[in-house]
Amino acid sequence: MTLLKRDPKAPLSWQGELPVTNRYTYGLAGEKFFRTLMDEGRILGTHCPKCDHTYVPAAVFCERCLGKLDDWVDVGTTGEVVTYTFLHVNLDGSPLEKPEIIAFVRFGDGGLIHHLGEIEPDQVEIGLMVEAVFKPKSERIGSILDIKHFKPV
Amino acid sequence: MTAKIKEFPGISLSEQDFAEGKILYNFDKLNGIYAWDTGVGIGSYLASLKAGVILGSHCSTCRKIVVPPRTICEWCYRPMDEFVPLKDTGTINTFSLCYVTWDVQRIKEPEIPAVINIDGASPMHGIMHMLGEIDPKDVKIGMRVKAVWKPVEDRQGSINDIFYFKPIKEK
Amino acid sequence: MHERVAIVGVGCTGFRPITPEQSYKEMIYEAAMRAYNDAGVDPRRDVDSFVTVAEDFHEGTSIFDEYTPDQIGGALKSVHTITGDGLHGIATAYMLIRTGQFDIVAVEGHSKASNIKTLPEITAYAQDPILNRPLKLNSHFIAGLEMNRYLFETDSTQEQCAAVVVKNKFNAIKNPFAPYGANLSIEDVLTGPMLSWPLGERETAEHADGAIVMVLASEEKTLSLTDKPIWILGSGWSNDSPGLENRDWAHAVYTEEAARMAYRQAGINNPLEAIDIAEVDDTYAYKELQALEALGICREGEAGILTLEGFTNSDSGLPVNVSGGSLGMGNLLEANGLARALEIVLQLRGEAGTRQIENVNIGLAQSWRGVPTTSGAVLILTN
Amino acid sequence: MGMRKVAVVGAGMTKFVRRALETPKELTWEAAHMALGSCEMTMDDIEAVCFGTAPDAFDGVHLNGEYVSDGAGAWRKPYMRSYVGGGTGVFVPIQGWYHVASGLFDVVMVVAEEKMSSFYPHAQAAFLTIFDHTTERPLKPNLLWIFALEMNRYMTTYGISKADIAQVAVQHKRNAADHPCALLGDADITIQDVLNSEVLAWPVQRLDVSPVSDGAVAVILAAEHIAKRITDKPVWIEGVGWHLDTSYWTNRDLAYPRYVEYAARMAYDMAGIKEPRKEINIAEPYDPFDYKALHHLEGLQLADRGKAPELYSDGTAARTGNMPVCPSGGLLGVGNPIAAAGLMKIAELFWQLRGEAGARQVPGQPRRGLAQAWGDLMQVGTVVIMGR
Repeated sequence: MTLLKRDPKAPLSWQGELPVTNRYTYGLAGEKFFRTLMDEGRILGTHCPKCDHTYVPAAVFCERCLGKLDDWVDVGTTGEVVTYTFLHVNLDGSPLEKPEIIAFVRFGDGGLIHHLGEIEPDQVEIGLMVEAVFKPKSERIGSILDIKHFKPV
Repeated sequence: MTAKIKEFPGISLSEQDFAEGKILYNFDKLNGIYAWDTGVGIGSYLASLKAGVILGSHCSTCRKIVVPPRTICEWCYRPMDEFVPLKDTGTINTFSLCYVTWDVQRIKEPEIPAVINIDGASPMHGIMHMLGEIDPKDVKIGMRVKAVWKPVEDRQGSINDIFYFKPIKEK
Repeated sequence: MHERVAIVGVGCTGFRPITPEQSYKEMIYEAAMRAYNDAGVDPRRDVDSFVTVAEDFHEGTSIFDEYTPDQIGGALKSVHTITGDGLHGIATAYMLIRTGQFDIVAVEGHSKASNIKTLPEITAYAQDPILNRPLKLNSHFIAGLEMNRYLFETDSTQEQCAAVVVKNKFNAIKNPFAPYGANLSIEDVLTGPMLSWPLGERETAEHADGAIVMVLASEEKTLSLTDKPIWILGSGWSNDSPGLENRDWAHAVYTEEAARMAYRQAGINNPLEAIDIAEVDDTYAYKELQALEALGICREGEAGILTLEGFTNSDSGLPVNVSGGSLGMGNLLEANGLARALEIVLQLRGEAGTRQIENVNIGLAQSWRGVPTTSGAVLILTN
Repeated sequence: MGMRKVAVVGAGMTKFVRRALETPKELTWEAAHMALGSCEMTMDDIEAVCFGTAPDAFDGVHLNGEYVSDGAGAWRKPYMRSYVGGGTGVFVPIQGWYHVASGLFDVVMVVAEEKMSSFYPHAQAAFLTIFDHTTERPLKPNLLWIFALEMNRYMTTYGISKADIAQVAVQHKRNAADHPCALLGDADITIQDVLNSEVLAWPVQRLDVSPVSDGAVAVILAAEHIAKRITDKPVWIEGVGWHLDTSYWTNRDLAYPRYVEYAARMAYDMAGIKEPRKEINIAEPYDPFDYKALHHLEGLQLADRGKAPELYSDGTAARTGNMPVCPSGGLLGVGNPIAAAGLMKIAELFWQLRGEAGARQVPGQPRRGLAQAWGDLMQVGTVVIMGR
């Protein structure tokens, strides 16, 4: 049993793309969370009384019990660095000129992923308290980027 | 239960809600680029197209000649026996007159995609391509057609090395 | 209902950084043909159902399941796709056979990672489009965050993670299916370029192409097909919170849950005692340590120490990733779990060549679906 | 040992809408939350979760099953997503069935979701990439082509007219007027309306087509001993079937869906059905385009080849007929959020067989129903038979 032979002139590969373009709504929870972030510079969570868990960013459902959440809480703008990393590569895999400091900052029982700024790399540590630095109100558009970065308290 | 339920969830938006900024949203675009290995079957198919030939392959067990060519017969799961050059003529198996492009632009003159059973392949074995040089209202299932090839120097080893299929004038 | 299910045939091909001579269909056919020959079955006549694992954006095709049947002998038969790891595929075949409606089921997984020219950007498209993607971060940052917190909570070290790389790449030298074998020192690993500190580039598995097919059968069929069946003792899988905002950054909870499910089925109370050989996810080196702890093979913080001590070497207490793992064999996308399970099958059959471990009766394979997911699976096999 | 019996014990769904405010996770959760409530269960009762959604391009997230998992209740539970293109909606309950029938689980939640509006500007453009990347995509095909090509072949082979086919759109959209979740219900639509609608890809016209939609549906499956404890009206999954034809779709005769026939025979065998036309009381064949319902009724052996239009013209398919077809309103009327649309048919049979379908209720206490979906490159058939 032999397989067919490839035409020696055959092109090795065929190039193409997967054209995917999307528009995402922020949804039931995102509407309120991001409008409050944009308009008031506040970070909101929602609390599940059954599971005693506070979701940040706010969600309309509890992922543990699938209960509906409507107990909205203000969790402040200062949180603790749970973990951080110095990212050395770009989105396309090419090296970054200067590593970016990315952290997970705890609020309630959740938190936010963001850049750390106004800090030297050797000052970053787990447990550090940091606060959100907002863009000027006029530049905010209702986005996670309305927060410029987090800086040490 | 639907009889009992008064209210179902789900909030409907209009395009206006987006345009007027009533809701929050963002955009993104995937940068998804691929170079798919053509392999033995499709690689040879593309090379043949460049040479002006539609290539099939033959399974002696199932007594079938298929197109596009593959190296394995999906029916008996044995390797195909040989590549077979087919004719560049065929019969319209089915067609459409399409007034909408792939990205939903309306067009006045329809595109005419068709499945064309290729002469030399087994019955009901064809490829998808376009029809041209024909008035849309004259297209019929069963009509005989022939490939219109790009000039040799423009061919790239692609299904687009055939511009389209046009009717064969009855003698 | 069939209670017992076995793997009765395996086949594979590829395991190279590129496979330009074959299309994905031709590559899969080669693996499938070998699996069917190994099992002594004709897929057109004998195989009742087929399960494939694939993800659209890894293939560059929407609704990729369209293109799955022909090369596995499944045309006009009962075929479906699971968008999961290969171990999810095995779990699916296991369930199908246990219903009593299917006697023989085939599972296929593959990678043509070399055909994807923009893989980091595709991986980034798995991030939350509203909360995370606007930051435009390479997804390796998620592994960096996870590794840092793991090291912090367990008092593990970068050196211990590097020891995983040294061990697995060394193991890979003996594995003909492993393109990334090397004899490195811990120093070599630690002095490599940084990816997302504390994660280094040399602690990250490079991608490879390959295809793996396995044939599973009910007990009755198994006994008529083969005298070297590899029985499934337990199959578990689980997810944790998918968002980056609510997950446990230090622990692979999904692996803990998946292991609990598999151990319960297998009747295993003390995994270290019961298991003779393990193949676990090491697409990032720290994941191997995290997995060993989540699997209950050692206590939290011990995996790194045991690795440095050589306890997980091929000639020691519990051989882990004798195949070379993903660090040695390459990251095979959805086929990673099948590569882990393949090594366990070969070892339990005594067909692992120069890397054969003596006296192995129970083996464990574990997988993780990669960043940003919290999805993992565990499979326990015996001969 | 015999096969474990599996029942549907609860169901929930969102409205099907053109553009939903909710994120895919939120839509999924809304359906799941409602399904739990419908049978007074909590997540503590759910042992595993099965999820269905069609291409990732729609929700717009790579590894979409993982992304949506929290909305489906997958937190720290065994969770998998199954995938057979458009057939997914009727496959995901089959996936739930084998989870329970395997004996590994007693109670499983099954959810299907699609948010097509996230593909922007036009959901249809996502279908370019379902064609073969090397041999077909360079022709810039769109989804309408394959439907138009198949519809033309079907009409020409059997001599079926556009008016014969338009009856389907009319009846389904009229039925949908009674569905509280429907996007395109229309009690007054006529055959002329369909025949006069814009020609998109002849023979396909605007009103031959189901609408692009967002939505989610969930059902809960339980093993026999649990089902009998939860409800005195369990609806049993009596048979399941699925078949996938070759991807070389231009090497097949498109006039007849063999894969649907094979899937149906698999399901009939399991259900012990010998004479489907007598034993199936309600049919919910897949109807993303009106001719597809006819095509599928033939594949399902519920009509002779080329004769399915007669079921509509002689009243058999009407809600009050001998074998009502798509009393829900189908995809043509309720909407077509791909995977969710298929699971909607399962929810409809659940409600119909329990006598809880309200204004849509089929009279005569139907005993058995069939749901079917179709997908890929005119290639996959998925069938579920449910009975009281």
